[in-house]
This record gives sequence, structure tokens and C-alpha cells, in this order.
Amino acid sequence: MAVSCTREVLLEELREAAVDVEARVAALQVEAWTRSSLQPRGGISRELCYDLSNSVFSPDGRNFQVEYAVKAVENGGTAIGIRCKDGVVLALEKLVSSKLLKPGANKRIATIDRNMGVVSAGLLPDGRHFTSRARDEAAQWRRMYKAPIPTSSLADRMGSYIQAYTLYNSVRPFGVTCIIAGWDSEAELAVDGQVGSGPTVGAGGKVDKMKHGGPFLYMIEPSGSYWGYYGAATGKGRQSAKSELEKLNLTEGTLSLEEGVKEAARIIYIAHEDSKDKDFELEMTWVSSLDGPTKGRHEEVPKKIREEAERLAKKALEDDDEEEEAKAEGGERMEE
Amino acid sequence: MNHLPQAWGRPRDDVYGAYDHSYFQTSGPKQSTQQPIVTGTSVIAIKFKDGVVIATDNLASYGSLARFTDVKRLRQFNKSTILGFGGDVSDMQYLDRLLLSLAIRENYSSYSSASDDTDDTSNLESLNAKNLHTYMSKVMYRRRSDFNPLWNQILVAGFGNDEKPFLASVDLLGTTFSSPSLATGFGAHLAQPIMRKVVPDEASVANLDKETAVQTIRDCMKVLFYRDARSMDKYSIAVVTKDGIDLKEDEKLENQSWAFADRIKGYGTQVV
Amino acid sequence: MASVFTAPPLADNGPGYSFKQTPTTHISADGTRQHSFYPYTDNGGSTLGISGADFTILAGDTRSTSGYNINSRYVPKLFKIGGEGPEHTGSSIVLSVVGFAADGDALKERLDTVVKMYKYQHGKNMSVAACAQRLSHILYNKRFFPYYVHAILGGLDEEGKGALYSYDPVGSYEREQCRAAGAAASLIMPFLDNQVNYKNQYIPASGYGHDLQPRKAELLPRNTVEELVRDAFDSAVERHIEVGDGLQMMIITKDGIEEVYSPLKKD
Amino acid sequence: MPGFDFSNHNRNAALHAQGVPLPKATSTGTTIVGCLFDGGVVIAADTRATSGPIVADKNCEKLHYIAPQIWCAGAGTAADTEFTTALISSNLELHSLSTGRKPRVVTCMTLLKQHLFRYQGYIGAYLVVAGVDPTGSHLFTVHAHGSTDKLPYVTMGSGSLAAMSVFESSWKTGIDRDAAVKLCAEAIMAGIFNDLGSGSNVDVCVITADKTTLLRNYIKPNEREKKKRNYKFARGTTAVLNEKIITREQISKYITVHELEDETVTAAAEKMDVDT
Amino acid sequence: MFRNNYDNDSVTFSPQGRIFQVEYAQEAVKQGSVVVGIVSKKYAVLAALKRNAEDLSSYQKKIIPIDTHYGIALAGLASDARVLSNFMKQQSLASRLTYDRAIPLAEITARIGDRAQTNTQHYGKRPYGVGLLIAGVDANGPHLFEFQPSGVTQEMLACAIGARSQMARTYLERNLDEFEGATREELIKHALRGLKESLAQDKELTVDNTSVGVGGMDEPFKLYEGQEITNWLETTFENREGGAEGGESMEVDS
Repeated sequence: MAVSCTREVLLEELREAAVDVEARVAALQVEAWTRSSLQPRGGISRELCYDLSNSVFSPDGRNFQVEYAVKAVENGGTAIGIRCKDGVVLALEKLVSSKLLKPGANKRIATIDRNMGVVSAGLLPDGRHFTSRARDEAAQWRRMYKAPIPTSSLADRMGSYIQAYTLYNSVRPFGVTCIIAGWDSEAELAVDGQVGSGPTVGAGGKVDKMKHGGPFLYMIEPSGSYWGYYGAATGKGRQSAKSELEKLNLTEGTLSLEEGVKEAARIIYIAHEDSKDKDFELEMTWVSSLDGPTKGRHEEVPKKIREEAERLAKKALEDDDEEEEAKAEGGERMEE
Repeated sequence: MNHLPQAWGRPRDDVYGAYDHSYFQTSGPKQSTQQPIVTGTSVIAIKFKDGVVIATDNLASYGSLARFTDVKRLRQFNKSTILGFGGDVSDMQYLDRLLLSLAIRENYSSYSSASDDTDDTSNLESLNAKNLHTYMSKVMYRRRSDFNPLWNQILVAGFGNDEKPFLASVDLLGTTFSSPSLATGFGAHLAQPIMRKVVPDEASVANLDKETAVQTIRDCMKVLFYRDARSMDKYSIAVVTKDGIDLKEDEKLENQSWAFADRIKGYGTQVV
Repeated sequence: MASVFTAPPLADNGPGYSFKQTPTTHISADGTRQHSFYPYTDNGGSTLGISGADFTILAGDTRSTSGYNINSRYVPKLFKIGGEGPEHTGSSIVLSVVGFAADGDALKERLDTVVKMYKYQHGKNMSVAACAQRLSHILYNKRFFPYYVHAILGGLDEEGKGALYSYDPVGSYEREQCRAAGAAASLIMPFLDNQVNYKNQYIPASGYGHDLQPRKAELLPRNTVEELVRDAFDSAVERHIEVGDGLQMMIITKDGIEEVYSPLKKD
Repeated sequence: MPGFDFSNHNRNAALHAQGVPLPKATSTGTTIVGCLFDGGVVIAADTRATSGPIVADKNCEKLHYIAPQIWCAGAGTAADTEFTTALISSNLELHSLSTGRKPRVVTCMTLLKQHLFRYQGYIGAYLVVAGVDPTGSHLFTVHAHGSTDKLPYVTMGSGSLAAMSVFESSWKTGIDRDAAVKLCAEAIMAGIFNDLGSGSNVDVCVITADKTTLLRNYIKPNEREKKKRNYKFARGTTAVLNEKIITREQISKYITVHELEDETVTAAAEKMDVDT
Repeated sequence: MFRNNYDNDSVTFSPQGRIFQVEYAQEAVKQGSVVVGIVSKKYAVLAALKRNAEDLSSYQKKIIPIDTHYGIALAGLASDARVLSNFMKQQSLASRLTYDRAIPLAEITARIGDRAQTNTQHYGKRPYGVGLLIAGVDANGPHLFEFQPSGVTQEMLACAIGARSQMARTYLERNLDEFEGATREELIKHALRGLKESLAQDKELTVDNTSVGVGGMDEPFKLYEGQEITNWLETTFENREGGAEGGESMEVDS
């Protein structure tokens, strides 16, 4: 260090040293805390091991195991759902963990009954457990009511199922957040197995101008709480995805399914920006109204449409980069 | 000596009298299905070189009353398999719902194993007719063994594991058999003799074309309408081939001939 | 008035009931009418097994009937048991079932599963003697709701000699030289007694009157047995209405199972 | 004839009450058909007689003579069809002799129905009566309970449905003799091959105004294959336990013996219908 | 990272959202000797290095044919593999009996995945300590699936698990684009070479310590061991650069 030091330089050094010291102290503290299983945010409650088992409230009223479960969700790929006026689209950023994986074979968006889809982010096996339970619920509903399960009822049942896993310390919470997309049929549904076309006289139980069905989108967190969404996002890149979704002002309900597919691809590509180092595969599915492309069925977005959406997404990203460069150059020019 | 198996291993009817089944009852009258109530009559089907033709009339009888006249007794399972139901209509509806849940489950696995390059997941391997027939026979045999039968006889038409036309029957006892032509109920007595002349054996199936097969089935439906007191002249007919199922559900019997009646006077001595 | 059909063969409401088993309607004392479901029927047909020095032949007709109707002219009654996969490759045991076909199929599948699991767990094939005993247990398991079938099991024993086991519907079994089962059993069995075990045959000029020596039974060569089987079934078809359409034969030798199909009269 | 006599009925009911099972009349399978044509009528039948699942006779005759131009095909209990047709045939001949005219089919039908009605169906005879008489050609069916039909084509027996399916799909009004014979044969074959109760051969009888042609075994579609092995036993295979010889002189004490000249006559009479 | 508090059972998340018991189970897979799986357009091949306790003891079974159309290769706790393979055998037979159909490999893999998942969510249960490669041919063609103790199952073009399997995986990644169109023999050679990569320097692939499982569109899945794999071993390692083995033609009962 140079010998000549004016007061300002000394102050500067002190200030730097202070910062330096502070950082080191913090690191030590982190070290201390983690060693004794203390966490910066947990504070006292973790010290007394309230975070070790499920169903246990800490003094400040939190179930730490559920909060840790949410952490597991965050390191999975980004998953989003967009509710459009004539359908719902689900998209998933599937990080490719090894070149040996068979491309396009490991589907992670599942179909429930025929008109609903579920995408999950977090521990994959937990996601599959969620899916198989959802399928059982849908089958049980059909057995009981001889009609497909409404998406809201499925979300409600799955919410309570997930929540149940936070009540006992003999189980751990689900390490997934799931987005449920569904299109409830707008047509007057026949009872399953019905024969004949019903009475030819009288209303035959039909109420005209009764409108039902339409697009539905729900997201269920490890705590079991769920909300209805116009646009939902979860997983690693959920922040950037959420801000993009908000820009689409979905609340007006004017977005068409075709545009929704393109937006979804673009948002996934943006969300992928902060894990650029890993290669990824875009998986996209959609469910449309009866007169839409999938005739009320939840299906994978056809390859042609998906690749077109990816092409546009990549182009959109390049345009944004140029814009930033232009802005950056603009910025420098302004400074000189 | 009565060689038939019923006489094996139990006291002889002709000495001790018919066995009184009521002794089985542990408590109260039996609740499960013991007789068909609303019934569908014959289902007939015939194999030809490119697939199978299957037909049923659209009637559901309530005893001798023609109760429901637009009941579709041909139910499609997937793109290449169709089932024809004879016997109790309520059991048919239960089985139809069972098949719907099976189709939904099958779609799950065929969807998940769809590799990237196939856009259309429907042609992916799902259950073919042979698989479905095996499944149905297990369901029927299990219900029979619980003394709570599904009172139906079902013909399953489609394609087998060897991509060749497949036609087989399963009934309320779980008895299964396959043949170039099949018919349930009255059809076994009235339609089979006609169909067996057209396809006496598997070899003749190979040179039976679609038109002749469909015409044979239409003739049989006419004969059944003449002679089966629980039949109707409105029927459904389906042709299953490799490129899918052509199902028509509101066919009407044509060119009936009642000419034999024009010179009949009375039943015996009446001459005028 | 349409010509009335004669009553008995035509089952009134049940689909395809055989002439004896239309659902019985039991009218109890207080007049309540209770229909009961009869779980069995008889699908006719006949089977036959003959074992020789180093082979066993199992034969069966392929006609399936219910009442006076023919269900199908080709429904096999002989099944390979064990071996690999659905084609039973490498199997050396054959089961023949006759009587109520649905029970027959169920029995065949139960035994096949048992033998396949045995191979999976023990790494070697099940002997025909063990398989025979296992079949007896399967049958006796349902002693009070029997499999209404007459089963015959064929294979090669440990020394490579032909082995034949025949069963009653509830599992009592014994090893035999030859056995006929099913509808025409009473027609075929005497023929077998005479032609396979040489009963009532004496060696000419081997003595006078009572001390004429009975002819000793010996193991017959394979083509003799095949001819006997063919003639047995031809005769059975002549005199029994439920037998006909086709003859399916399976010949079990140390080199595996050879299957032969030949037509029978279709009336 | 006083009114109905139900004493047998009461006896049967009493016996049944004691637990004695009633004799069950097994349905003897059969396929018989009849069909009118321009100028006459044809009837046909299969030749299998069964008792339960056992074939009693492989080549029996089901076409019965009633009158030179009236023949009858019988299904149901064999003895009943045999004796009922024989009884009516003789009564009809007496009637024809007393009226001095050829017998009429309608007379035969009436005799049959009244006879059968009297026995309330207990005589299990299901008959197809056909013939030509001065008033024209006629075809009737008579059921065991006494009801009759008059139709252009009829079928009876356990194979009646199989036969009827052939008629319903191929019969046309005003068919000629050869077409009718072919149709009836086709109908019987449908019964033979689809109904277990019918089998073996096709007998046909064509009756026209001038003559009747009985075509016994018109079609034989079920010839038996030659046996694979020869089952002739070597002489001495059966033990002879004891022997007793009675000469012609000793026997003549009880019966009178005639010497017949021609050996072949007796041989022919005894020739049994051996299916080689 | 200090984690002794969160690794006692499989129902406790660590602050980072990890379940250490599951990760430890994945370590158990690495204790097992290496197994390799490769699939091509028409064939599915498994190759396994068998280990024996001592020189005179028998070798641990590594490849189990489950049904005529597929088999599995295991790495890790053999007893856990036995439990899973019995379940798979029973499910395969059930599919044959109920539908008369070879069970789709995606279906059976998903079922054992779900089964493994429950072991990671309930107290008192432990994850399976074994990894599986499920290889065979079903109605949709050849497939290769990897099953991990966490319940994760992935369909792969090629895969290797077990001790030092990373070397094998690197070999497989380098030759990835040759597998699609490879012939039956080439595929087996690749598998054996992949296996060899993961061997310690002094170890050799011999007829005793190697087993191969091959299934194809037109042939049932079959296990080959002992003498049956001599020529595969010889042809595979004959053209090795060193060629040292070439000279050693004498039959060595190693």
C-alpha cells in the first residue's frame, strides 16, 4: 500500500476496510449460523429446531418445511400457464441434464381426464404423484357424477390433498408447485353412457341462455394454497416470466389462443436467460374450446406451431438485445 | 346315462329332484342382477378381407314392449375398435362408462410415450380389439364368479396383434369364442346360417370384399326383422377398416318383401 | 301366423343358453318369484390323451357349442403351458380342458401363470409331476364353486417317458396311460380300453378256455397312436352331436411340441 | 267320445308330488321343410335321429307316406310322428275308399289336428303335410297341440330357424319345380350344418299332379372317411369257455324245420346297415 | 455445508429444498458395479460388469430378464432390485393376462417411479438403494429408461450407472450419433467398450464378470453370459490399439 496517505485516502481506506470487515463479519456469521443450523432470516426459531419436522409451527407461526419445499420448487425449470379467451396454454422450460436423454421423449406436462393439463416445477416424482392423484380424482368424479370434473373442483380437491401433507410429521410436503389448465365444455353434456336422445317434448332439462364452461387456470403451491390466474408462472425464472405476463394485460381477456402460444414461447425464452449455460427443450401443450384446434381436448401443441413460436421467440430476444446495445451506446453517447 | 358335466359330482336330479338353489341364500332376496330387464336383441358381425362389418338394430325392449327406439348398441372404443352389445341395456351403459374410463387411462400412457416427431398421438399404440376382448372377458368372468353378472353378450370387432381383422364374442358367463362370422341371441339361429355360407372358414375371409360383406349383413338384418319378434327396422351398421370406423346409426331396412302373404287364406280349411 | 318354432332348444330370454340351464325361477311359499343366475353352461366337445414310450399325444375337437347352436368351429381346447412369452416357446407341458369353456380358459391361465412364475423364481422348468400336483391344488381351491371342466395334463416325466394325468372337476387326479374326457368320453373310452390297453383281447391259441392268456398291453408307437386318435374322433363325431368341425392334436416329445390340425365332419 | 278325460293328469301330478320325476321328452333334433311351386309341392328332411346328444340313427326316414300324392315330414318324438302318420294314412285310405275319390290334403290335415288336439300336445308330433289333390297342391304344418298353418313355405324341428333363414333370404313367389327342390335342399343343409340336432343326408319328395318322386338321400354331404386302421380281431382272440352242439334232429322235437333252396335270399334280408 | 440435522429421514427438507436421504440413496447406486444401456432403431442392449465377493465366490447377478420383450440391469443394493424386479414381473404378467399385451416400457417404468416416490415422502420408509436400466422393445419400438432411487425416470438413447460410470457416459456421449443406425453387433461392441472405460486399470472384461442382455424388434430379450459372450469379447477388444490381447489366444480360465 502506498506510503503517502492523505486524510481522505485514509478515510477512504478505512471506509473500504469497514466494508471489508462488515462483509467478513457477515460471512463469519453465516458460517456460524449455518454451522449451528442458524439461518440469517430464521433467527431464533431455527435455533430451537422448529424447522426439522413437518406440521410444526415456529413461534412466529411459520411451517419451515413448507418454506423449504418452496425452495425445491425454485431450482426446477420455469413453467407458465396463460389463460386466453378461447383456450389455455401451458409451457415448460425443460433443462436438458444430459446429452444422452432422448429428445422429445420425456414429457412432463400431463393430461388429466381429457380436457385438463398439469405442469409441475420442482421434484419431478412429486409432480407425478400429484398427477396420478389428480387423475384418480377425475376418474372418481366421473364414476360419481357421470360427467367430466370441472377444473375448479379439481383444483379444490388437489389443494386439500396437498395441504393434507402439511398436517402430519409422518409425511413431508410436496416439493412441487403445479399449474392446472382446463377448458370446461361449453356444450350441453350428455350423461356418460346415455343412450337415446332424451325426450322429444318439453325442455328436457335444458335451460337456454345458460352459459357454462370456458377456460380455467389454477396454480397450487406446496402449502396447498391455490389461486385462479389469468397468467401463472413458477420455477427458476418465475420473476421475469411474471413481469412479462403482466405486460400482456390478460385481464381484458382479449388474447387469442394462437397468440397465447407465441407469447408463452417468448416468455419461456426470456425466463431461460438466467440459466443460459444449460441447454433446454421447450414443451408446450394447449386446450381449446370445442370449435378450437383441439376440440376441447388437452393435447401437445403440434410441432410445426411450436417451432414457429420458438423462431419468433428467438427473433424477439435478438431484437431486445439490439435495443439494449442501442440504449447502451445511446447512454455512452449521452455521457460524453 | 347322462354324460353332460352338470351331472358330475352332485346328487342326480332324476333321483333327488332338481337342486333347490334357495338354500344358498344367507339373508334376504338376492339384490344383484338376476334377470335382464330392458334388453337389446341380436348383434351380428362378419369378417372380410380388409376388416369387419358389425350391425345391431336400435331397439331396447322392455319385455314385449318396444320401449326405446333410438338406442345405439354399437359403441366405439378408439379409432379401430368397436363393440356391439346384446342383452341388458343398463349393464351395457355401465360397460360403456367402464370403457370410457379405460380409453381415458390408455390415452394417458400413449400420450406420455409419444416421441417428439409424431404430431398426431392417436395412431400410437393403444389397445387393439384383441386386447380389449381379453379385458372384457376378464370383467365378465369376474362378475359371473361373484354371482353378479353383467347380463350381456358382446361382439368385439377390430384388428388383432397381427394387424389382421379380429372378431370375437364374450358373454355373461365369461365364455369367449371367435369365428369368421358371429351373432348373438336370435342372430345365432337366424343370421349365422346365412353368414356361414359366405364365410365358412378363415380362408374364405381373405377373398370376401366389403360390398358383399355389407350386403350379407343387411340381408341378415332383414331376415331378423321378419322373424325376431323383438327386432326393429331401424338399425346401426359399422365397417371397421385400417383407415378407421365408418359408423352409420340411422339405417332403415329397404326392399322388404311380404309377397308370400298375397295368396294365403286362413290356416286350414278356409278356401275363399 | 308365422310358423311356431318348437319350444325347448330356443332359450326364451337368456342369450344363447344351453338347453338345460335357462335361469331357474324359484317361486317361494309366499308367492315371491325369485330368478336365480346359473353360473355354468356346457360348451360340448371332447378331448383325449394317450401317452407312449417317449411321447404323449393330447387331442381335442375344436367345436364350441351352446345348446343346439354351434358357437364356433375353431375354439382350441389344448393349451401349451409355461415356456417363454405368449407363444409358450420351449414349453413341454400341454393342458386340455373340456366342459365349461370360460372355466377352462381361467384354469389354463392360472396354471400357466404359476408355471411361468416357477421358472422366474427357480430358474428351471417345472416338472410335469409338480405341475400336475399344482393343478390339483388349483382345482381343489374352488372345491365349493368348482371349475366345471374335465382337465387332462400331458408331458414327459423325469425319465423322458410319456406322462398323462387326468382330473375330475374338483382336483382328484391320477396318472394314466390313456384317458378320454368330455361329451363323447363314454363313447371313446371303451375303444381305448380295447385298442390301447388290449382289454378283452386274448392271445389266440395260448391256452384252452379259462387259461387263454390275456394279451399284454405294451407302449404303442407314435403313428399307431395317431391313427387311433383319428379313428376315435371320427367315430365320436358319427355318434355324438357336440363333437365335430376340427381335430387339434399336440404331440409332446423331447424335441418340443408338434401341433397338427385336421378337419372333422361339420354336421 | 265323452269330454276330456284328465285322469292321467291327476295321476301324473300325484306321482310328481311323491318326488318321482316326470319323464322328460328329449327334443329329437330335426330339420324338415316344405315349399309350394307351380304345379306341385316339395318337402324335404334331414336323416339324423337323436336321443339327447347321442345320434340314434344316422340315416332314418322322416318323410312318411300318407297317400300316393300326400306325403308328410315329421319332427318331434319319433314314435309319435311314426304312429300318428300311419294311423291317419290308414283312416284316410278308408275314407278315400268310402268316398270313391282321391284323398285330399285338407282332410288329412284335419284328421291329424283333431287327433293331436285330443292329446293336448302329449303326442309330440310336429308335421309338415304336403300333397296334390284334385283341388290343387297344398302345404300345411300341424303342431302337437293341434294348431295348423297354411303357408307357401314352412320349416319345423330344431333346425327350423336355420332353414327359415334360407327361405326368408331366397324364396320368391311363383318359383318353379327345380328352384323349389334346390331351395328346400339348401334349407335342409342349413339345418344339417348349423343345428346340432340335424345331420347326415337330405331326403326330398316332390309331389306333382301326376306323380310323386321320393328322392331318398338326394344329397349325401357327410360321407364318413375310411378308417385309418383295420379293427378285425384275429380268430381266437375271444376265449371259448364251453361249447354245446345241438343237431337238427334234436331240435325238430320242438319246431318244424324247412329247407330253403336259395342261400342268397336269406343273406340279403339279414344284411344290416353296416357303416364300413 | 453442515447438514447433520436434515439427513435423518426422507421426510425432512433441508433449507435449500433438498432431501439428503434421497441423495445418499443415489450414492448407494454408485457403490454398485457399472452397467451400460444403449438403444438403436431396432435393438436395445444392456451390458453389465459383475462383481464377486472373493475370487472363489459366485458373481452377483446384474441383468434380469423380466418378460420376453424387456429386461433390467441393476446397480446398487441387489435386494432392493429383487423387490422391484418381482413387482415388475408381476405387473408384466398381469398386463399379459388382462390385455394379452406386452406391457409398454413407459408404463412399467412410470409404475416403479411412482412406487419409489412414495418411499421418499412417508416417515419410516427409506428410498430404494438401487438404480435400474430398463431396456427392451414394445409396440412403439426399442426403449431405454433410467430409474433412480428418487423416483425420477428418464428415457435415454444411452446410459450408464454405477461405480465410475461417468467414464462410460463420456464414451457414450462421444459416440452418441453412431448408435441410431448401428447393427446388432456394433451396438453390443459399443456397450462393452463403454463398460471397459469404467473399469479400473488392472481389471479386464472376462466371460465370468460380464453379462449382456439383448432385445430386438424381431427377437425376444435374452440374457447372454459365460461362453455365449466369448466371441463378442474377443471381437470387441481385438482391434484395441495395444493389440496386446491379440496374441493371447490360449483359453484362460480366469
